[in-house]
Amino acid sequence: MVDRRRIQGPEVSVAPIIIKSADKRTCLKDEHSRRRDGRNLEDICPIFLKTGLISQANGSAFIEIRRTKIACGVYGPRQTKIPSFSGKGNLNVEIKFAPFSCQKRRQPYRDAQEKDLSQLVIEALVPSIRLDLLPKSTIDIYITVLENDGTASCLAAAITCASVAVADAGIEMLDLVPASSASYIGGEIYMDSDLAEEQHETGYLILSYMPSLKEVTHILQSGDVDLALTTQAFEQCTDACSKIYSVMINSLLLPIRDTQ
Amino acid sequence: MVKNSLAFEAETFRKIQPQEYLRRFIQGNIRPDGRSLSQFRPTTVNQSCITTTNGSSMVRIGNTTVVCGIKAEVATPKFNSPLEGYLVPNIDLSPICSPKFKPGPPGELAQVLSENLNNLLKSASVLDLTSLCIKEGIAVWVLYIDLVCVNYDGNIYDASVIGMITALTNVKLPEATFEESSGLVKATEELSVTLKLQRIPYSVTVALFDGQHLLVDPTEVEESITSEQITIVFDEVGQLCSIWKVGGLPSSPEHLKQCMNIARERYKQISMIVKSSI
Amino acid sequence: MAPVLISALEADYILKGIDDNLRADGRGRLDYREVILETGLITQAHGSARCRLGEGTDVLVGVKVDIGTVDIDGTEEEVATVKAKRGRVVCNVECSPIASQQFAGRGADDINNELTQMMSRVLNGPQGGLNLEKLCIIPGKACWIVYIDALVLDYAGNIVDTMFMTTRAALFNTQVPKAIIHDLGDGEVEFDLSEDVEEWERIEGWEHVPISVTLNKIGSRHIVDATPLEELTTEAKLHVMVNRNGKICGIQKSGSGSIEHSLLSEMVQVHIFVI
Amino acid sequence: MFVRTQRDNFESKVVTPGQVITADTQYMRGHGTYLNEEESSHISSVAGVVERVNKLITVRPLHTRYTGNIGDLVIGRITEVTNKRWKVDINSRQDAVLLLSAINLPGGVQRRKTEADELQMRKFFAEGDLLAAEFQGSFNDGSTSLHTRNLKYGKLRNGSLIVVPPALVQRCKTHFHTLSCGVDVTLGLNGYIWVSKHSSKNLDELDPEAIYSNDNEPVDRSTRETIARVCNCINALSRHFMCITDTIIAYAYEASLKYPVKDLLKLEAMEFVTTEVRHKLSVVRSIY
Amino acid sequence: MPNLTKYVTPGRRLCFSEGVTAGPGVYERGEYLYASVVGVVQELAPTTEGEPRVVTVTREKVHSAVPDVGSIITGKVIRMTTKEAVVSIMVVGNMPCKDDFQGIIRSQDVRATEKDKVKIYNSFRLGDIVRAEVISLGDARSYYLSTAKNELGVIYAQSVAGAVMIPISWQEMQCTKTKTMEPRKCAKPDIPLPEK
Amino acid sequence: MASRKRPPSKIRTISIEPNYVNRDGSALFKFGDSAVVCSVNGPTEVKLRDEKVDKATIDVIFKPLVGLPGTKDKTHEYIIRSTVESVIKSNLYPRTLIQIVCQVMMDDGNILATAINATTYALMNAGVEMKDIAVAVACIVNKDGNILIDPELREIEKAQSYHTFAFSKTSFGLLFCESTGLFTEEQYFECYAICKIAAQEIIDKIRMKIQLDLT
Repeated sequence: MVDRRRIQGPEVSVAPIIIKSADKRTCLKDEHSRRRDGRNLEDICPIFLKTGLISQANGSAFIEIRRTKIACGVYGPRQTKIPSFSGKGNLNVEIKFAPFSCQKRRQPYRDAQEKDLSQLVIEALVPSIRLDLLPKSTIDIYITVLENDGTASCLAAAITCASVAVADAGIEMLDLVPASSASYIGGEIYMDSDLAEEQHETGYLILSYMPSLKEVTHILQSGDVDLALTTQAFEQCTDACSKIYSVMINSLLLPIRDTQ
Repeated sequence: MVKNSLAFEAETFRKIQPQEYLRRFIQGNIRPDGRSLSQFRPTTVNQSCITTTNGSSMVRIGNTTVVCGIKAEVATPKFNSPLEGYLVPNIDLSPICSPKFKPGPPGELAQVLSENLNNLLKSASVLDLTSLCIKEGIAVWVLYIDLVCVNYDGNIYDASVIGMITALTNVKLPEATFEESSGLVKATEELSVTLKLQRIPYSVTVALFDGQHLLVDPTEVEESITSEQITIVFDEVGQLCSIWKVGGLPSSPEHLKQCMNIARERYKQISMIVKSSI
Repeated sequence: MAPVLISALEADYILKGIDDNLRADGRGRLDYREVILETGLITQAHGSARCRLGEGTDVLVGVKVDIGTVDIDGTEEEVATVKAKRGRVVCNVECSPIASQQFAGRGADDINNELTQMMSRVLNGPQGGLNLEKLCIIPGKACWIVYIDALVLDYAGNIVDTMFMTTRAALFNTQVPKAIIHDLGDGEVEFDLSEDVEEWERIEGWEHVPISVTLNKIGSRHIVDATPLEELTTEAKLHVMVNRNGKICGIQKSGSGSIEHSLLSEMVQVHIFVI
Repeated sequence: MFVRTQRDNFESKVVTPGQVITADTQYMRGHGTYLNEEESSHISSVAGVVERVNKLITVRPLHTRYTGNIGDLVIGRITEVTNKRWKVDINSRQDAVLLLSAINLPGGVQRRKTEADELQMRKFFAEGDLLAAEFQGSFNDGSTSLHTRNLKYGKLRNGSLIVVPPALVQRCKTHFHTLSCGVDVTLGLNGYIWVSKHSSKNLDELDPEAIYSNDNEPVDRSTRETIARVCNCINALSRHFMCITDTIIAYAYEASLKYPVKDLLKLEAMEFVTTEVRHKLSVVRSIY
Repeated sequence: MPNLTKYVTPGRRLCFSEGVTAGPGVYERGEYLYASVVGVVQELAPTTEGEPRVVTVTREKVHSAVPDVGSIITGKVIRMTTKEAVVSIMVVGNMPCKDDFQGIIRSQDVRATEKDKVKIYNSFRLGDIVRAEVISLGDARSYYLSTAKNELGVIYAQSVAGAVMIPISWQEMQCTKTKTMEPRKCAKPDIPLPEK
Repeated sequence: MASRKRPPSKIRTISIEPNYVNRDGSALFKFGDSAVVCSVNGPTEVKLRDEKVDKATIDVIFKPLVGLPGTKDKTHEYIIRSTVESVIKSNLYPRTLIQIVCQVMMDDGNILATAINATTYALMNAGVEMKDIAVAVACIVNKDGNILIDPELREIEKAQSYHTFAFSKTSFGLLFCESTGLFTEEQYFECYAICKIAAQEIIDKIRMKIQLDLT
């Protein structure tokens, strides 16, 4: 699609095929089930989460898990543009992958996958935000993925980061919404899988959860899995969410504690 | 502990009377964020922070934050210049960085900035395009330089130029071979080539207020109030690469001279910051 | 014409009805409406099916099979070779404005996108059931691409379940022309299609294609196969995709409410009971 | 019903658009007909049944949106709240208008409309609320105006809504019926039918404060089942395009007792119920 | 007694709900009270004796306010018609909102006395800064505002000559430079911002 | 170095044709073979969305000679608007729109300066009140360091650096300047002086044209 509003490169350009030398064939876990980065199967990665990154926004947050880096800005509550009167507030999310964030260069304009992911984040966050206190106004959440290390763990990180940004914006919420992801590889559950593991997975599960109210706000699973494995994956994801929950609380309270 | 009411008076006053608000500060020879007129905001640069790119950098000038990522792809060269690769710079001012920008295709400011970045690369011939050639007439490298603004607090052009140049310096192009049989270009990860830049330009932007005060490195608040901006680009040997003065009241050559001196000092500071960030 | 608004009183009436297992149209919480399924309606398509749920929701699915090239650029070497030996499935869902006023013009865009993404997420990949390797004619060069186009003709609630049922029926009905491979000696391989119809065969693995069960959570209970009014009172919907041998092929929640943890596992068990 | 005189032979003839009805010029033209220029004969513009009242010829289409006349009872759903009025969807060409001055205010009839009422319109009717109202007349721009200035009109509770083609609902003296099986049916002439639990209280006991409250009375299981059965019967009748009156619904209800409620959704069950009703009707008509 | 670890985040369970009511920043669910904002937990003694204790969480993060029925707003008149003046709301209570909301002052809401004899162009001019009270959520596009109280009305206006004007009576303002009088519905001066 | 028929500090023959299009004000401005038509519409009704309470909204549309408008033309629009905005007394026309459309007719280099001069003349032709008028002129420094005024296309391609200046008539202050390429400070101020003289020449040409039209 010729986009006249940007500097134009050549019409067609294709990414080179990357030849991986033989020895670097990825073997996902060694004999005593340690993963390449030393974690075992059910551990999640350490999370770096910081608020107040964007001075212009009402609330903002930046999250870094392994190599996934996501920035999120919350604007609002502000006047709704939609013509119909709505007693409840409206939530609008826009996820944008930076062109350089994935293996293959992404088109700068929003494509179908980004629209779908935005819809998933809306459904994950709406139950936790008290929209009935903000009639006729809209909360805009803009998420930019700077680096994507596995789409499932990236979406989970985006939900966690957006929830912290909304709390940072001072908007009334029922609870924070940590989200975690798991991959099914060879009948086993790999928590928080990265890009290499994701290429060998037969299925994945993303779960966003409100730990203190014990309610699941969103669940997305694909892949050929039997019931027992699914329920075990639920348990592991909810435990992971509780761990992430404490990181979120610290990130929100840190700036207050050291100003006091 | 909500902010005391005096701070609120200022906020309301700024919304109602912006010019007057800034004039009060300038008369006291200080700026709303506490800096003196010729003081730059703290600038930090860190390099190759994004692994899915061939070269990347993140630049923070005060609150303004720009992330630059370069991805290399392969394309057929233009007919009349079979040896030359492509450099495609684009800046994306998405709604995340400021409430000013609306979602959708790039707005006017983003297009003007992209055009200026493109002109700077071409006219100052920062990189010899023939060094991007894989197979003459058949396959050349295309470097997509994408700048994402994460936080817009004024003076975005300076941050973009520093980001772009630093990212270009740490680009690692994989060793590419053109396979006759499959017509595909295969690249191996191990041996990689770095680019040799012919020139390292850095830009400095100064805002002109009421026709006589020179505000260095303006923030978003100052940018929206003052209408004139002078941008001067120097390279490492002190040669001028571009001057860009837009809009507002007519200014005299003395202003330009002052700005050039400020720009020369600032150039040394920037190159020191970049060297220390490698 | 599907109502867009519902009054608090109707919602309360429905809520109470579901509590004591008797819905507005007499069905219990886990009762499905009568399903009328016909296959092989469209001659030009390689396979088609139409399904009506009660006298409301009506979905028509057409399947066309085409020869396409395999796209492997830009991925790692290793993944590229695996992809080279596979055909692929392309889905597209369309809610036509005749179904209801709200689908006219741009109204249907995000619903279409959501349904299309849901379908391709389930059908593309091992859990889709189809044997994609069989769809490859010449590895790396040419393969079959299965285009699935679903059209919603009438909207009376529970589109997702009807859509998956009709797709599975259409795939059952699909006949793929036989490709005859000629080896031209120096590694160059050529193929052409046989014309006579008897030789056409079904897509292998159609019986493993999953169908979906949509559970609507209203109050603290959950119901199956909701009518439009019930869908307006639903806080959260859980789509559970299941295939023949009871394996879960996908779970997706939509809607703006949240589901208690305990209720969640109970809802997931329900699908076995319904199948 | 209409006075039927057997004089001309075009009575109750089904016509299609463009078909000549009669060349006799002494008749007046009503809805659905037009006069062509040359031979001045009446041509029908709609596919439907020809009806003649004294000198007036009209063609009543089979399936059309509701065109109201004054005094009709209609059921509507609030679509929009604007200053001093509500927009109501009554399955007609345009949304009807319900003025703030045209409703009963809580606290009895005498209360005058105050400034506060204007601002808190949503306390009376909010978006999506269902109400029974009377067709008051139409404004000059063609949009219809409703009023609920009567205790039997107002918000509808404890039941569910069935939509049928408006042509099927016959106009009769009262549209509020209580069926033998103890269920209230409100037949809206615009095809919206409300089936609800029988409200034991008669009109004047209704306390004026609660007429706009938003909570239902408790409904026990058997009443709920009868309501569901009646809804399914009405659905069956409308699917076979039979006109709907309270007597016909009662016949259908008895016929449907053979099936459990949820089987009434099946096509053959509907078939059985409607043939049963048609048979009973013909028996009744032969007695007259 | 709620465990007074000072700082809480949304969703933090504070205490049982009997004997305690939820103040701002706190919500009740099941038989517990939960925090709904990031901030400091405080327990205020009830104003009247009989009432149960009130638990509140004072918000740490200043968030841009949303106009609500009864809140006092400051805004700029951006458009005028014969029946109403359109105001772009910039500050709600004393919290500035990042994006302006839109409000309408109808002619019958300008003042409390002789509502129907109000001439809107004698009450407001384009560019005036007014303080008004939100009386209703209004329709999809704008809130309904009223200046029918003494401390509401024009608080800052520029005269035709461009100088700042000072209010002399509730319906007139005088230009400091040219001393000409211009009709306005002014707010009673030097009343500190009423705490909302 | 291509043979340049005219001496280095001489600008090409200027020709101005007012009322080229029957709009409120329009003018064709030519520097030798570079020609731009500018038509001004205003002050007229403005869309509610971009209405400004106390001054006129100025909207510039720049149409290139060939192809669809791209980022280069958007930059020209931005430059012309900011230059002209500071010159027009826009607070005399609150809540109105002044629309300026520039169409390149012939392109032989130095398009931006031609467009600015065409806009200035079209605004005067439309009777829009202005504090000052903007006059633009461009020059290049070629490979061996001497400065050529009002360059043609082939000279620009081989130039070492390319400078465009827009002066205000009364104070000769610098309204706009864009310089690209490699040049030193001395060369820059030398170009500045030469262009200033050339600008005076253009102003006299414009004043003479106006007298011609009015008599």
